Amino acid sequence: MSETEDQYGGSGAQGRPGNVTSLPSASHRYELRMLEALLFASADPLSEDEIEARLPERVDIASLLSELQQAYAGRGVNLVRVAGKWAFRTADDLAFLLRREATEQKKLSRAALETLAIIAYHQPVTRAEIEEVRGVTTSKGTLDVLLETGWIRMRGRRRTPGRPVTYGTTDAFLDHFGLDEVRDLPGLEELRGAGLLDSAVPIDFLVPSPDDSEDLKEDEDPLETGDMFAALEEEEHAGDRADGDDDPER
Amino acid sequence: MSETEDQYGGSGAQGRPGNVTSLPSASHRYELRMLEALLFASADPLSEDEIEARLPERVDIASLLSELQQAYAGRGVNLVRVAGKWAFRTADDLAFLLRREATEQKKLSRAALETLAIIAYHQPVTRAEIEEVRGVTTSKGTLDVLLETGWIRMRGRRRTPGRPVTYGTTDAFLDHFGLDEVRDLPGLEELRGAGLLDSAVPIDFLVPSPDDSEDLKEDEDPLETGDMFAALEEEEHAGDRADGDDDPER
Amino acid sequence: MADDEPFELPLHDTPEPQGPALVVDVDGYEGPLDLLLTLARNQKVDLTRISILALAEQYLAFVHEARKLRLELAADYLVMAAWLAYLKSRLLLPEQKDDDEPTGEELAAALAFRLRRLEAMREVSARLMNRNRLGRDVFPRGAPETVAVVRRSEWDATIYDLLMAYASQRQRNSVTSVQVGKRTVWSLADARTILTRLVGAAADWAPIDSYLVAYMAKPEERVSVLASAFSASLELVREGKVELRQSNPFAPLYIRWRACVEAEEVAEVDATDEARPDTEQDDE
Repeated sequence: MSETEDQYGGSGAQGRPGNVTSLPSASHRYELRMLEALLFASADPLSEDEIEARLPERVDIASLLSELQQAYAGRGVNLVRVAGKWAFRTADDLAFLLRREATEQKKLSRAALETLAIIAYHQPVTRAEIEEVRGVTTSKGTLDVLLETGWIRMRGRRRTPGRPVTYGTTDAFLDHFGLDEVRDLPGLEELRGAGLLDSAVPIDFLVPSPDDSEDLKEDEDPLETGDMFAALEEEEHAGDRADGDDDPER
Repeated sequence: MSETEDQYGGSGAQGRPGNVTSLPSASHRYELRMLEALLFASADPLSEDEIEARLPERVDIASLLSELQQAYAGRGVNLVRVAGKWAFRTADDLAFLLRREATEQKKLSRAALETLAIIAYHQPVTRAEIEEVRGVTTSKGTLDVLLETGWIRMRGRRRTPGRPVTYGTTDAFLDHFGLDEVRDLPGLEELRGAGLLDSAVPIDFLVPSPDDSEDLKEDEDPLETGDMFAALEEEEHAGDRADGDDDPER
Repeated sequence: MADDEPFELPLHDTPEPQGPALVVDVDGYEGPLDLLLTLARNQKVDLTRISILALAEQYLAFVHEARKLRLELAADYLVMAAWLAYLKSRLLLPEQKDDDEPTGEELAAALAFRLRRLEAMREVSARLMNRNRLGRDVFPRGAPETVAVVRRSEWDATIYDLLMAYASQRQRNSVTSVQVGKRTVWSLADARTILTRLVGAAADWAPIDSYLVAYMAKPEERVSVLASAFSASLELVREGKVELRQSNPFAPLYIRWRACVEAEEVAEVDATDEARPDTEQDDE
């Protein structure tokens, strides 16, 4: 007898002689079937009391349950106890069958793209500095989205009054945009050459040479515990105050 | 070995020697477990295509299904084929036990029951043809109620003057009544033999059989946009107009 | 038709109704065919061997009874009664082979078929309903484990988008203020007023430019002044107030006032002499 057929009670079983030492009556088999059907059809896990109320009297629920649990032990579906009640559940190792990945293509807003670009070129950069370059306030949502992309990260805190958080790009950023290093971002001349910048830019127009090195700059302090959660909130409040005269999405 | 333990793959099995002639590999067992988990998890029947899409490649779905069906044959839960798809369902004979799970079902009127049977056995069928069989006009409510159950659907339009809508049954109908296909409708063969599925008075023609296939017949046109909403109304009016001078025995 | 009393037929060969007496309750029937089927069942014979003649008579008796009780019968029932009366007469009279109408036997067979078919549909509908039905007798998994769809957002942005965004915003903010210049535009009305006044004052041919020099001091106004003056002069020519002359293409354009209209036109223009060129803000 193969293991599979044991587990699944294959048809080969008919021919074998009955085991006299534990001859289960037809009624025992019937009870097992009832229990199985009850548990299968129930929308919620069933307690032993609930099962007892619905099966014929004088049925040994506990032993039936353990028998059924054993029968399903190595199978694709197991009989499990959750919060003291019983239910069938997909075997843990097969959980992947019940998951399907769906990727959604999302486009970054212009505000997010601009903010990302500034962070890339000017890093480490604070929110106030981003706003200075963009000329508009940056909404919390924009930075949230960028943090969600995994392309930017909080680096540390600038050693200036208010100790604002500094932002920089990540390796995932380089990965996504096919850059070997952040210095590969085109400079002023290349931008102009590509026609992205007007040749008529002012004389004092500078495109910084970006640097995403892990090391903090002299004027950066490391982030403290809790910063990851607190920083944005805090900055948001600062931003709110400044909002009055600025259109956030201009 | 007892019968129960065979069916439920009891613990007594461990001691038995392996059956060399059909030694199932661990991977076969794994495939069976995956199939079981997939079918068990879903309340709706799964087609072999759907199963195939979610199991590893090169798995013999058909033979796995029949193996699993056999394993569950005498159990409280059975693997059944409905509407050409596969689903686990509680065993027929345990209905009494599970009545409590039964959701309140709207009772169909006699007219609706008759109309449903006529649609099932005569499909594709027009409203006029239904009325011809029943000898009375069909109230709008009757078809509405049946459409609401999800058991019938508008299939298309008959290519005859007035282009009446044709009705047929759905997969939900087959699922609800535990039918694999419309050919399994009870008594279908006898009815056909007696010439009772013919829409005309019997003079030894070819006897049509019901057909719920998605494909439209030669004399059916597809529904147009908006038909779903307009058809009943329109037919209703047609019915009203026909009422006055309609000789029921024409 | 209801007034003819076509149902007053002798009921001599009506078999004694078997079982309970027929209760006249039309509401209980799903139409005349259903009533006929119920009556047929009372014959307690196989529908294939039913006596259509007897059935027709029972139906007519039923309708007769209903009418005696002054019950409202739906038109369907009366139509069926008329048809059955006709059928009965066809069945009782010897067959006439003179027309292509169906014989009484054929009509009876057709009715029997319809009754059998309706009964068959009733039967299978009952069989269908008595099947083990999902949600009543058999059940699906009560707590289905649905396939969880794990949504992952994939952000779509190219290096080009990024550079565009950077360059354009830097550029935008590097030019701190852009002044939108105002341009003086000569309207057609201005040109007409001025031409009328100046040309009207002179009597002889003169190059049109000579009248306009004073208005073309600013180079940016030159084009507008010339264009409007030319259009206005053409308009005046069409009205017969001035004459234009040009010796060859691109040669100076000469203009002079036509004497006949001179006097009144000048007087009129004097009254509206205050017209000034409009300034319009350019869209750009």
